[in-house]
Amino acid sequence: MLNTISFEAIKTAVQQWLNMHWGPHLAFIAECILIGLLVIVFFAVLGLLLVFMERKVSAVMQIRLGPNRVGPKGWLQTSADTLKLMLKEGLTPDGADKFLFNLAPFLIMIAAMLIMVPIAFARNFQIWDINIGVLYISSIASISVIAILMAGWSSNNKYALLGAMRSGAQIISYELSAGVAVITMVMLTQSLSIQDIILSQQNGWWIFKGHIPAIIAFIIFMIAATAETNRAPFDLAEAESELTAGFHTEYSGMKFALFFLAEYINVFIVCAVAAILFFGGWMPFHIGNWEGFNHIMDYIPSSIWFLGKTFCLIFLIMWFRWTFPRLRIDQLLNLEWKYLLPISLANLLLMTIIVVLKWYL
Amino acid sequence: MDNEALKASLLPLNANLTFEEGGEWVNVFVPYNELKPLLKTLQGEPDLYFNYLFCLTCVDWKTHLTMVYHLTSLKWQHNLVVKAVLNRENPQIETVCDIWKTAEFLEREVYELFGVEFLHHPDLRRLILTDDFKGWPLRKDFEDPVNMIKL
Amino acid sequence: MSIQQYIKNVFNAVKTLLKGMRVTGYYFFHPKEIITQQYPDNRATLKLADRFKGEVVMLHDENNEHACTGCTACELACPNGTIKIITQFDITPDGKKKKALNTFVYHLELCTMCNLCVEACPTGAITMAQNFEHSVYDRKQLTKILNKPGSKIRAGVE
Amino acid sequence: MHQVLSSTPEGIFTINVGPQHPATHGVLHLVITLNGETILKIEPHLGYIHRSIEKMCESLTYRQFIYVTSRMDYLSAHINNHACALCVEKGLQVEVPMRAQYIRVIMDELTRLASHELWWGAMAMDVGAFTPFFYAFRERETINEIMEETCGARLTMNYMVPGGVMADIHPQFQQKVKQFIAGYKNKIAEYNELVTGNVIFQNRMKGVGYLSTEDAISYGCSGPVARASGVACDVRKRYPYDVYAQVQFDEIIETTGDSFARYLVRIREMEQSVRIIEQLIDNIPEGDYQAKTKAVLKLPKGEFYQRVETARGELGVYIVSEGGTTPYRIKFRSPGFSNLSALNEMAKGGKIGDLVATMGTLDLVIPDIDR
Repeated sequence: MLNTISFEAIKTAVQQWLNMHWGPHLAFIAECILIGLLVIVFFAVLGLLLVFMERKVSAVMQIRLGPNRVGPKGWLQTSADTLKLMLKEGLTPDGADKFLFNLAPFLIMIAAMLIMVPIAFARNFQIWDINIGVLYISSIASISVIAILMAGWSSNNKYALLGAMRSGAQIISYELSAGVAVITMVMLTQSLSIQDIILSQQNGWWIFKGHIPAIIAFIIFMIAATAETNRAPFDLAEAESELTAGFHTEYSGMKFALFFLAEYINVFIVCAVAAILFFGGWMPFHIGNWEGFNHIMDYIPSSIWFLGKTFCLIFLIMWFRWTFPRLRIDQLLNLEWKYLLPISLANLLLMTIIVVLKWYL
Repeated sequence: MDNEALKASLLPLNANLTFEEGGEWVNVFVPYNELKPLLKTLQGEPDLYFNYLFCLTCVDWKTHLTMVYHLTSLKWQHNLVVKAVLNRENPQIETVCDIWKTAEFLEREVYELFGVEFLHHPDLRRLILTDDFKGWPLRKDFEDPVNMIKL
Repeated sequence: MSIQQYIKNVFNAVKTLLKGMRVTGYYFFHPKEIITQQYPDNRATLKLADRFKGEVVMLHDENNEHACTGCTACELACPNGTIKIITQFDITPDGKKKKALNTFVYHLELCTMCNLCVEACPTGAITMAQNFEHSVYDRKQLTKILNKPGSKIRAGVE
Repeated sequence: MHQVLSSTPEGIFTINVGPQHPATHGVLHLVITLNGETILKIEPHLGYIHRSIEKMCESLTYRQFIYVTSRMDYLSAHINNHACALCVEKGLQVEVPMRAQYIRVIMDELTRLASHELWWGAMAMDVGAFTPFFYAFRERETINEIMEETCGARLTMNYMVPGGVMADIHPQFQQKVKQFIAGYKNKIAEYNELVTGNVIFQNRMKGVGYLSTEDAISYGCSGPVARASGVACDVRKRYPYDVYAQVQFDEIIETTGDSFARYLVRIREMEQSVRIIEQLIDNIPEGDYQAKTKAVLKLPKGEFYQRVETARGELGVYIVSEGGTTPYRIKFRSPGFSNLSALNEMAKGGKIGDLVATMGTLDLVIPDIDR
């Protein structure tokens, strides 16, 4: 193929080497450990990167400079912050339910890690291509709400409890419209597997060839994704001007950092899912049968395509955050039940008609 | 209504009013036990209509305390100062917070800084100082050797 | 709510949101608008207003002479007891005793930079300086003596 | 298992908002009784920053006490000083030169602009939008620089003295103010685009924190809070002081009485402040900037009351004089104190998010409430 040093090539090489030297069983275990390590490292790097990106984006929008002291242009700022958080004492309040209190940050991280499984980072580079990939993502994403409720309840703090309750109501309702938006796209691809969804966008991304329903579904998915990740304008669970810090009021040190990290990982994941569903994941930008143009596009590595799209969407979500005020809890639920859900259901119907009549390319 | 007309219309309201000369506005003294009905009339009477209590405070004259009520009418644009003399040992006066709701907070402030007890006040607790604070800080004889620095 | 109204509402809402995003987007793509000053780094170019009230100083000329007669007007004008003037009696050449300044004690930690002492001074002996970096490790260092050692009153100042 | 969170069987519980809480902008302490998210009762607890300024002033002379008042409502420091200077002048019966009056009013209006700027940013932050805060501070910084050049300080200037102002304006003052005003109008349009028009913001504000006209009067509210409830109470219009009688400006009155009305009143007041400054800045008359006063001021025996319109409402200075060099008793009628007392009425029955929005539009400055 074109890319000799692609992720696919590296993966195959490692696999072959392991199988050659260690035999199939040991190789499988080694691969599992390797993947686990990779995911953890990827998380850490991603967290640092996204926090830095958020700080820089917000700074420039707010006519500030942002972090620029630690390392060249401030690149090491987030690493320094992490170091600080690690050195801080992880307090557990006296009145807290200690077991649940300490479990919650890990649970939220585990939930975030699990979603990573079916996401395709590059051509043929995926931890596990489950045939129900999209369904798997939506279902695992709901685990995080348990962790948030757990954190809020076990803190034995009224602010934390209020934040957790808000979060529960919010995530459970926004799951619906996010789910319907995903189903709309599944209608088009007629497969739940991530690989199939990406491959079906070979000659154009769904956002372009899926007509209006795809665009509406995209908008709804982005709104719901922002809500599901508890980010402004839907950050009611944290709402620092109302609830000081919401469900993680009582957390400090590394446990707080895990919540913080999980938020950014979740943002990455929802954006990655949006990129896969609507922008073809790692699929380069192809237009119909313009062979020459498509060929040039193929020269750009697939991983760049995937990360580029994802980061553009992350930027969009950050842009939301630094522009809009926060909604009130009843308005938040109004928006979901009176606007997003009816629109997405109508949209699903529209999409069904389109699919049945085979109007898409 | 100018000051003279205001004085004239005040006179029939209460026989025990005494006026204090000088000053920008009409100053009227009233016995403390007759203050409440007077203020009630001042607020209710359509020609006077003192609907806005903009300042309520107390002055310690070392021999006695004087409650000072600054009233204005947003409709007629006239102002009036009503004063009531209280004895210093056991200052008690009827609350006016059922006439003007703002008095609730202002009276709480006066209570803790001057020790004036407002009868029938719904919630006469300390507002600013700690609950176990001793003494009435804005009285002239208040001494606090720790926190008051004499220059 | 009619269906038309509903759709209109949704569109208007989205429009106002996009307007807001345009404002922040403008600033994102115009980094020239950034107004941050990098304070300790820009010390060389940092220019304070001439009238900036940073601390009280006593003006001395090249002969190490000041204009303070020790009249304590500033001490009286100060609301916080920031200034303490210790006077002494000099013997003038014609044998008369004359009140003069011995030590001008200035408590920077009490000063609120209200400028009242400078206003009160009849001879213009003290003024406000533009220094604002007052932090020290020991509070004692904030008590300053403003008249320089060996300085004396300028001839002709009454 | 141990007991978690005390509450009554009906689910009614209390939370403490403050003294350290992001929405209280200082050390205000509110004890809130909640039923779920709905507020049943709010009880303010004050005094965390009470310095007993009234008692302090009793031992300061009439020149000295003015600087303390900058520390009350530090966002309208000029206007506080102005009120005290006016009150002392009233007692001394000093005629203030026209030049000083013009300078004072321009400074007052610049202060009002700066104060409303800060309020706008902080209020947007309360409802969850962070970015407006920085845009507001950019404009506020320009005003502060103008202040610094003329008054020598940025926040607590102590520029007004009995009889006029402490120093003449800086030679560049007029030019800089005009430059600022010229650019400022676009900024208000930008604010409207970013925040006022925003559908989320409007939903957060409209119909929230309702205060009826009767309650506004009864609670002694003043300033934008009362004007948003339809009470015409602008001191600048009703009892004009200095050159306010000569300038053209509108008293902004809204009648809806909700948080959005309070927001609109302040935003439109900023436009009016600009209008006042525009009228005055080119016409500052020549002359003295300070009237001749004695070195030691003595007020005649009597009582003097002066009210002015600060950025938050009606500030009253009540001086009881015994004829000495220091006031016998001084009382500051602070606008925030009365406005705060109406908070319970406004936020009752709303959500916690509404409380934050309502408090934001009250524009509370805690040192002003506590004094």
